Amino acid sequence: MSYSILTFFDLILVLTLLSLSWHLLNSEDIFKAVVLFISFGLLMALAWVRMRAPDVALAEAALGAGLTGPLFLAALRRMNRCHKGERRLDIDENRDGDNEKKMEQPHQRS
Amino acid sequence: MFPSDTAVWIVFPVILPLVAGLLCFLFKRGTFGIALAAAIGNFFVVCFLIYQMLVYGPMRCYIGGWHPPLGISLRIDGPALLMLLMTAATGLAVTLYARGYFLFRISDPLRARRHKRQQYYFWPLWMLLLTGLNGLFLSADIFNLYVTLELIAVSAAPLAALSGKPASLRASYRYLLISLIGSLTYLLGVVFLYRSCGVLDLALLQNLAGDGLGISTALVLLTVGLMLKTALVPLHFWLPPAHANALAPVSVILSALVVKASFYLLFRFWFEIFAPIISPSSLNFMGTLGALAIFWGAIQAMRQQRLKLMVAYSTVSQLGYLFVAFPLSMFVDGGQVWSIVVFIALTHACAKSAMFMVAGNVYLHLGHDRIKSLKGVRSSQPITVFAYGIAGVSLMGLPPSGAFIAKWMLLSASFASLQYWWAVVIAGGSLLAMIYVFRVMSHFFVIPEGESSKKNVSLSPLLEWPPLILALISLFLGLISPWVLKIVLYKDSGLLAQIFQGGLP
Amino acid sequence: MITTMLYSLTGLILFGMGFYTLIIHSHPLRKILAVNVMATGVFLILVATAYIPVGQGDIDPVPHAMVLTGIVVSVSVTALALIFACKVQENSNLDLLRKRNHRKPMKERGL
Amino acid sequence: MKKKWNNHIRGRNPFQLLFLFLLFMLTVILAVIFCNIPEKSSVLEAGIVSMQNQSGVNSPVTAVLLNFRGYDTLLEVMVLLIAVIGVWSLTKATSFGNTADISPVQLGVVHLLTPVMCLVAAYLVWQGSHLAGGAFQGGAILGAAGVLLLVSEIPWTHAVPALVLRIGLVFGPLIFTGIALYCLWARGGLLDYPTGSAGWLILLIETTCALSIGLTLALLFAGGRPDENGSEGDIQ
Repeated sequence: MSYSILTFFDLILVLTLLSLSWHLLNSEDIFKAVVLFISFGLLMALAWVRMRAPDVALAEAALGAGLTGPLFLAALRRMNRCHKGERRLDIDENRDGDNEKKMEQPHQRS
Repeated sequence: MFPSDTAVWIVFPVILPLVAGLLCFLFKRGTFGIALAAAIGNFFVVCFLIYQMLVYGPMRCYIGGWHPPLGISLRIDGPALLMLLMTAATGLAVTLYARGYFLFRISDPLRARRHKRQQYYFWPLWMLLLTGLNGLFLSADIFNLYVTLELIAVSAAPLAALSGKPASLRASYRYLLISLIGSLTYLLGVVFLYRSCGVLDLALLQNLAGDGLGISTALVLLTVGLMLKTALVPLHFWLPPAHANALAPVSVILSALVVKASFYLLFRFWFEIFAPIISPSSLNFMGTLGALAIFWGAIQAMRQQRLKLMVAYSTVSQLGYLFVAFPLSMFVDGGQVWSIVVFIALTHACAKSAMFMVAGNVYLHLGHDRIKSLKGVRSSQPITVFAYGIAGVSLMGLPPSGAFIAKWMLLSASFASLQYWWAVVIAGGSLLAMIYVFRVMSHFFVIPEGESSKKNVSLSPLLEWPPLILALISLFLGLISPWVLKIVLYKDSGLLAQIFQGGLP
Repeated sequence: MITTMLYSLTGLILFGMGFYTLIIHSHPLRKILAVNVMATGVFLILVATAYIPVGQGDIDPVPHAMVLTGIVVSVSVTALALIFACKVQENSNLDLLRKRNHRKPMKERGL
Repeated sequence: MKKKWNNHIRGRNPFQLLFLFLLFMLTVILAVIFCNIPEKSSVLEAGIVSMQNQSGVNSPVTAVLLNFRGYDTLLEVMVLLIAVIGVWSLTKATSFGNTADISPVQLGVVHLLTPVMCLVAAYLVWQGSHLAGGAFQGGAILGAAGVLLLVSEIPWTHAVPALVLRIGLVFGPLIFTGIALYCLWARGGLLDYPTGSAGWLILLIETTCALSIGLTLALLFAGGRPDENGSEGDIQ
């Protein structure tokens, strides 16, 4: 069990990854979740470099963050465009179909 | 002839549909010609492989010339070849049926453009799904199996959503998510296996599989992942809506072939790779899940109002038989673990595809498939109803059909091992199957007093003959069972092959 | 050794977190995010097992090739799942608009 | 406004809490099992070092990806293609806004950046044979360039005829399969590169696949089939 300065760096990286993914998965608003996901992808690229896997780091940065992020943003934009008049920030996952109520008072948390 | 270790022909069942899929996507006209050529070529290559295996015994093909710990190897043995034969035969019938189906759909000018688009996207997706299936049955490398599972999942979901109706979109979206979770669990199992054995090839894993804790966890993860994809009862909720709302040829492919691919893997893992660490209690657990599947699927099938949903739930029920074979496979006479499974899988594939084709014909002709109002279809579509009858008979497991041979083996195994409750489960399952099959038959034959019997609606032969031929194959599978057993006998037992074949090199 | 342990543990926790979110939340986009996080977790475990500190010899490249294949496959599946989610969302909106509008006179309909 | 971001995270109903607890226990059990699997020195790694020189490529990962386990990569490129076919069968492409409100700065950056990205992609593909890089990383950079062009509504991106797109998509996998079949014919084994020519064959595969992957990823971002209002005759 060789402890080195790297282990200290690993601990910080691991804790950031876990807290980032916790906030990403349980964030209130989808748009914020996607932005956090892109930063999670970039941090994962750093983790791959730490694991001596440069190919995977390149792929993760380019594909995981660089392409999946825009895909999510495009999908989010496409899904919001169907709600004519609903602003992006108010989209929340537990609207479970009661759109009429949501339309009338967008800021009221149901 | 070909030296047995660099068998060139093993690769063609994968390459043919792959190239056909690429060409179908590239060209807009003549896609049916390419697909039919690939299906027929695939069928002949598989027959040639069976012949070659009977002469040379089980064979391996090392891709790229690298031997297993490094490279990927494809191997053919008895069960793999029979599954390939099942896929090739059903695939050829589906290709013909799909042609008739889309021609009929495009003939009415109302929505011709939408159906033409569906036809255009059906062929490449179906060919690449066939590539995934053949690749899965041939491959002997667990990570390669993960890639083929993904290939099947990614091509099956858009196929299921081809009809564009909101119900089928929701169902296939849920199907895609479920198979994603299944693939990820499978991949976690592969990671645990790689960590404990350091090798990816199935043959090497077989003799490395000690009884470590890591390996049994890997087996549990692999099993959960594959059970999700095989829709065993507690995890079956995604199957009926996905199979029922799809287009007729697509629901044939999903029910008859895709579900069997993950079961084939499960059976191979349990009875070949991890055989030493399988405990009887885990076998019985799988058996009870199978029994639960038989009864739950049958009861649900009886309650359905729509024909396609009924047939989809009967898939859930018939899959239960495959899992009931787990605890009884040890006690089969002659020790043929694979014989029961092969017979059930072959018969179910042919009979179920015939039933879904019949449901498709009824839907095309009547515009709906509500069981209550299937009045007088017998007079308007005699061949289709005849095919339904034969498919129902062989699904139930009446004598000449392959299912009867399998159920006979199951019953004799349960009596030999003094586990009579399995016999009760099997007999009860057949009885329930009889009930939901004949419930629909009765509606076919009832002609309401008011109307006179409708004249014979001439559906194109492409729509009527494939279901009949498939139903007849499933019915007479029992008669050719000695040859089928001979092929199954050729599993990795090279020695046995030589005894029967007079000691070839 | 400690690095492999640490990163494998992180991978497993990511897998568990993703699985929990996948089951609990109902928004389609959130489910696909969770699937991506689960996949990244599995890949992290896979590469962590092959990690050897810099000094002691070079690394087993097979897990890296597997993870590369896995990342490309998960990107393509995510793209497909996102388009599915958009289509399902559009259909559910059309139903809602249709359901809400059948009571309103023609000119106020939002179609 | 009350702090709203985490009120629904505390599992409101007990089932969520129970499920969270069960899942946590499962993860702990898996972690404990995983950590004390005996350290298995991978038998593979020794094999690769010795075979390295025969693979015609001296970066180990690319050797494994394209030579030792080339069959995996062939199927995986097909998965990418199926994703595009699936997306095309589901929806039409969406336009990302009209060209009016694209700021000249963005247009300037795009015109400057795209050639550089293509250069980086080419370098990555070339570098793949001896360092970190390869078809997928190069393809990803090309895809990102495509995304940039699509987002900034460059007029010609919508005018590309569907046939050209289809040829571009199928080009990479077709060349890969063609080379695999050539090896089958030449050496009697699929993907069994003839001695000596493994290096440049792999490079050929990598460049064509990178182009196709780049186009595939850009079309996945476009999110649908190109609308065929032009040619009414054939299928949309």
